[in-house]
Amino acid sequence: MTAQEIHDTIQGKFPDVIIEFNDSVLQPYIKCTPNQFNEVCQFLRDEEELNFDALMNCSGVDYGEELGVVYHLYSMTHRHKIVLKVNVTRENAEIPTVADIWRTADWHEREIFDLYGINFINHPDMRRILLPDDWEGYPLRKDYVQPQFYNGIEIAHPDMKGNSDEEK
Amino acid sequence: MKKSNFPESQFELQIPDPLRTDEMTLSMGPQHPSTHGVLQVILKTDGEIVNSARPQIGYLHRCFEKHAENITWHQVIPFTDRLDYIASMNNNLGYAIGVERMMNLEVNERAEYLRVIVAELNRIASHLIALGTYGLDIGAFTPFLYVFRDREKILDLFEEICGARLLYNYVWVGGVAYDAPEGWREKVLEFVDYFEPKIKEYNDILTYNKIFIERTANVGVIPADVGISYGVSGPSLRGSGVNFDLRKDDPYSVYDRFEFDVITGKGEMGTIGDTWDRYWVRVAEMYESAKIIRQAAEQLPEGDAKETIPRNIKVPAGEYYMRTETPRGELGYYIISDGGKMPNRVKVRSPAFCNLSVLPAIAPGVMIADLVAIIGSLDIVLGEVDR
Amino acid sequence: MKQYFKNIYEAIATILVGMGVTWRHLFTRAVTVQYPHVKRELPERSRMQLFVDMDDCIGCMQCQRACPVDCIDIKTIRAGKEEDLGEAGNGTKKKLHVVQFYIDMAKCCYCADCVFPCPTGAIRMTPEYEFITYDRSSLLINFSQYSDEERAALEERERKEKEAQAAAKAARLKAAEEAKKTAAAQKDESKSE
Amino acid sequence: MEPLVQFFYILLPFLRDWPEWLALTVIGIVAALLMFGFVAIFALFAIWLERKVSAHMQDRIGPMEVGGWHGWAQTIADTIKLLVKEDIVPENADRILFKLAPAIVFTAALAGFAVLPWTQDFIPADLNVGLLYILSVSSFAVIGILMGGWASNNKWSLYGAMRSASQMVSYEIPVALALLAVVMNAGTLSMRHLVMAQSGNILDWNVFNFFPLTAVAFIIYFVASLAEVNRTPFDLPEGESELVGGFHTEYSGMRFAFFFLGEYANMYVVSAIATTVFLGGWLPPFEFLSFIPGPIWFVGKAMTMVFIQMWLRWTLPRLRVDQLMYTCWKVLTPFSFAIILLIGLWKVI
Repeated sequence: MTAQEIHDTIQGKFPDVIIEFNDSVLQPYIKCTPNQFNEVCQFLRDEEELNFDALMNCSGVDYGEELGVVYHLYSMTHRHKIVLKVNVTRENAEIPTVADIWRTADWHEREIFDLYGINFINHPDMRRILLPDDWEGYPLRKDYVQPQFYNGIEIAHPDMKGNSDEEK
Repeated sequence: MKKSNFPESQFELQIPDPLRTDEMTLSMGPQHPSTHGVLQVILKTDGEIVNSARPQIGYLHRCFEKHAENITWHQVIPFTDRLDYIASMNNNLGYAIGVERMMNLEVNERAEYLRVIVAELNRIASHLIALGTYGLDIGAFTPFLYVFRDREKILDLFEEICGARLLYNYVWVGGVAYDAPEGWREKVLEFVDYFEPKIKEYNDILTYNKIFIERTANVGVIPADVGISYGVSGPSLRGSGVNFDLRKDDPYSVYDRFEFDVITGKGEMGTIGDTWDRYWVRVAEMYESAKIIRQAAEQLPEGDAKETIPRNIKVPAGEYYMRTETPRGELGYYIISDGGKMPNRVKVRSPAFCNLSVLPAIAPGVMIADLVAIIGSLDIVLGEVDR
Repeated sequence: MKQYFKNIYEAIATILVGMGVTWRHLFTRAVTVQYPHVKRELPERSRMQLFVDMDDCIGCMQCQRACPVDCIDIKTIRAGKEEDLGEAGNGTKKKLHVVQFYIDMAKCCYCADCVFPCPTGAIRMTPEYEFITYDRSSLLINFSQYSDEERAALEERERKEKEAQAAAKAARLKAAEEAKKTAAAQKDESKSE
Repeated sequence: MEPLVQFFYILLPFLRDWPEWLALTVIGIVAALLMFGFVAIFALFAIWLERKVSAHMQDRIGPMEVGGWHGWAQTIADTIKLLVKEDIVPENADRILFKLAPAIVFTAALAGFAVLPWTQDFIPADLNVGLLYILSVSSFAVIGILMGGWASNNKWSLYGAMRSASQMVSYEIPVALALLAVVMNAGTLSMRHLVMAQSGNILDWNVFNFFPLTAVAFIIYFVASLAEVNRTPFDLPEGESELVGGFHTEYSGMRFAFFFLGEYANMYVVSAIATTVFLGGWLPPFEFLSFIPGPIWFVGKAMTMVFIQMWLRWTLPRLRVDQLMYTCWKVLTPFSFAIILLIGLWKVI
């Protein structure tokens, strides 16, 4: 199935979910709204013609004003791909989880929560995964300022780039 | 293939046993001999039986993705080396091809062939380590030393071509860092001739050993649908009988020009998808890699491998998800460029990370010794899990 | 029952096969290299310690920019017009005093990214790998050939030059402003006329 | 009179003039010291040998530096290192038990030496129930290991101790049954008489008696004894890739050295039992070789068995707990019962 057909199939089932569809980039993507996202994914996986049984990758992105999550889907049987994008505002960063559909999303979503602070609704185990549980802030956001201390331990090495004030 | 949503209770196995006694919480790692690095697994055990296993990762987090946003396109490559430090060439390759495709850059033929040779050599080296450490997990020490003896020869070849033994920084955007030195091609062919018979030796001492089979067969079975759902990839997924190899199914570089088979687990010693199958896929894949190396080395074209390396890497704004087949599975780089000197975002979809995530699903009900075997058979490298 | 005996037979047979392998290896030559006594010849591309040939360095800072871990720290001072610093090995004219060329081998990640951009081949990786020390600070190597006094003198000169330049610039600016003012005044005058 | 006392009276005639209690005490102390010295030297040698054997089996060369020739002094250096190390007892450990455990393990191993027949004359204690005694005292080791694992207050140690208890108690049975097969024939439990019953040439050794029944009994004994001394493939109590260090995870320095010494002493004891019971003890294989003294034959045969133990260790992976129990209860025990039955029938018919 081509990206256009995939888009049409989703459009037919969920008329008011797709915000944008771009076929002219290297990897065509479909931008969705956060609401009903779980149902869309369920449909993508269970529909016989689409059958996206593998979530290749799921990554958070900071676009500046908005945060986003990008899902790369792949079908092991039909060997086609599609990219899904969901954007949320920085203040209200919440997306329905897909961890119940693709189990691999479990850890990926935890990682996005850890590094971008996007909360995944209904996720079974929404904790930080890479950073310590009591870490503050979300490091991969572009406006993240690295703290000087963590639990009283100095983390800013004097040699670190962009950390000491004199270099600025 | 069956499709089901996994319930939350997947993590806790319910054993309806009237004799069930209190569970013991056991912290396995981060300093434990067979967690292959600094992995911590929180076990709930009932005697020797594991009721639940929860991996705790992040002890080796080195902020690769944050780093990548603050360095130039080229400077990312030495950092990719340090993701999966057992198979650095493959890591370089994935990133380089991703950036090349975004730049729409055609790479010199010779460089492509050299890339395939080094990537496959590194695959052998990585599988050798997987094999040796797996033996170590099961308790056999000697195969570990045998595989290191042979891996050493591969490292010597790498040292000769790029000067480094572990962190190569060899595959660059647009080509390779160095052309092969005089006589290197012959040495590679010599190595392949030397190496292929050695696999029989590993089989004799480890693979077909009855104790080894008893320890690994029917243990830690990953059914194909569970594996796909959990994003398991590479030899671990092929062990479950799924014929999926990105070198064949989503070809990159010049892999489509070579003749090789995709090895899948057949359940010869037990169930399809058990640890023995995963182990066996790695052993058999070394044969296939050797085959690819032989073809590539024989067809190696003349030319200048550094011809197409751009002086300045200018990546047009856009995004690309590039995935390659590393020894551990599907390594994906999701690269976003805003047209500037530095990447806007480089997300690594690391195969070891996804492979490890299947552990809570297959661990319940096994013994502690089996858990060690399962972790070993997933062949994780903590550098890549934590990034 | 058949399986039971087959298992026992297989166990014994495969154990004997394995023992055969180890027995054969008992008499094969070891591959160990007795390191401090025997040293392997390293290939010429070996990436070990960094070395900078200061005769060739023109202070272009390409290596510093290329370094992904910022282990190189160079400070240069522009040469005076009448000074001749000589030429690098490939004929490039040197125009900068390289008063500081720090390489911190403790930070170096041995990627050799600094070697490739160098226009004169001054910085290179050598197969020298035995440079362990007890003191981390001794891994910070300054390749610059300028002594502290020379450096201080050059810095002093540069500072003075800068001051002079700044003064000249300020004077120029002032003059320009004056000129502007007079021009405006003239304009006003001409207008009023 | 004990053969050992006779031996000393011949060696040192002036002892006869001493009061008997003093002479016996002196003889006892000297013999014990001799045994202890032998154990210490043997352990040093065996550890060095194990390193060398493993190294060469793995295409390495092992320690080469300390002492000159093939690093012969390496284990001595290591012992000194272990002895001068800080003695660490975990804070929440049961201190008394923790400190006692290595001593018990080592004592159990050393006590076994009391009845080993080095030659016809030199047997520290020629008990008429020698074999029974040795089986009994070697079971003591399990108490020490259990104590050590429990007292360490470490979960991994506890696992090691539990595994070790179940393993060693279970494997007592095939060991005893396999030995019983021979004892039935010889009709004695005295170590000396067991050897003397095998005099003649190599074919009179018990291992070739009732061929192939006792040969199988010998293999059963050997496999079970590997489990008794926690050697690969039965090294579950230590199981370094699963249980970190098993029962001795928390031990360091001298106490660890004692566990280690105990392990190697045990290796020798079980090999010596195999030698005595199955391989003709101090007897030479052929008559014309009898100019070589008995102790050399005895130690040589035992060392060969020790070498085979090492050889197996560096070849095989480790079993799992349930497979370990399977091997014991479903393979070794039934087979040894069958052998006893068959030998009994053979004797009757």
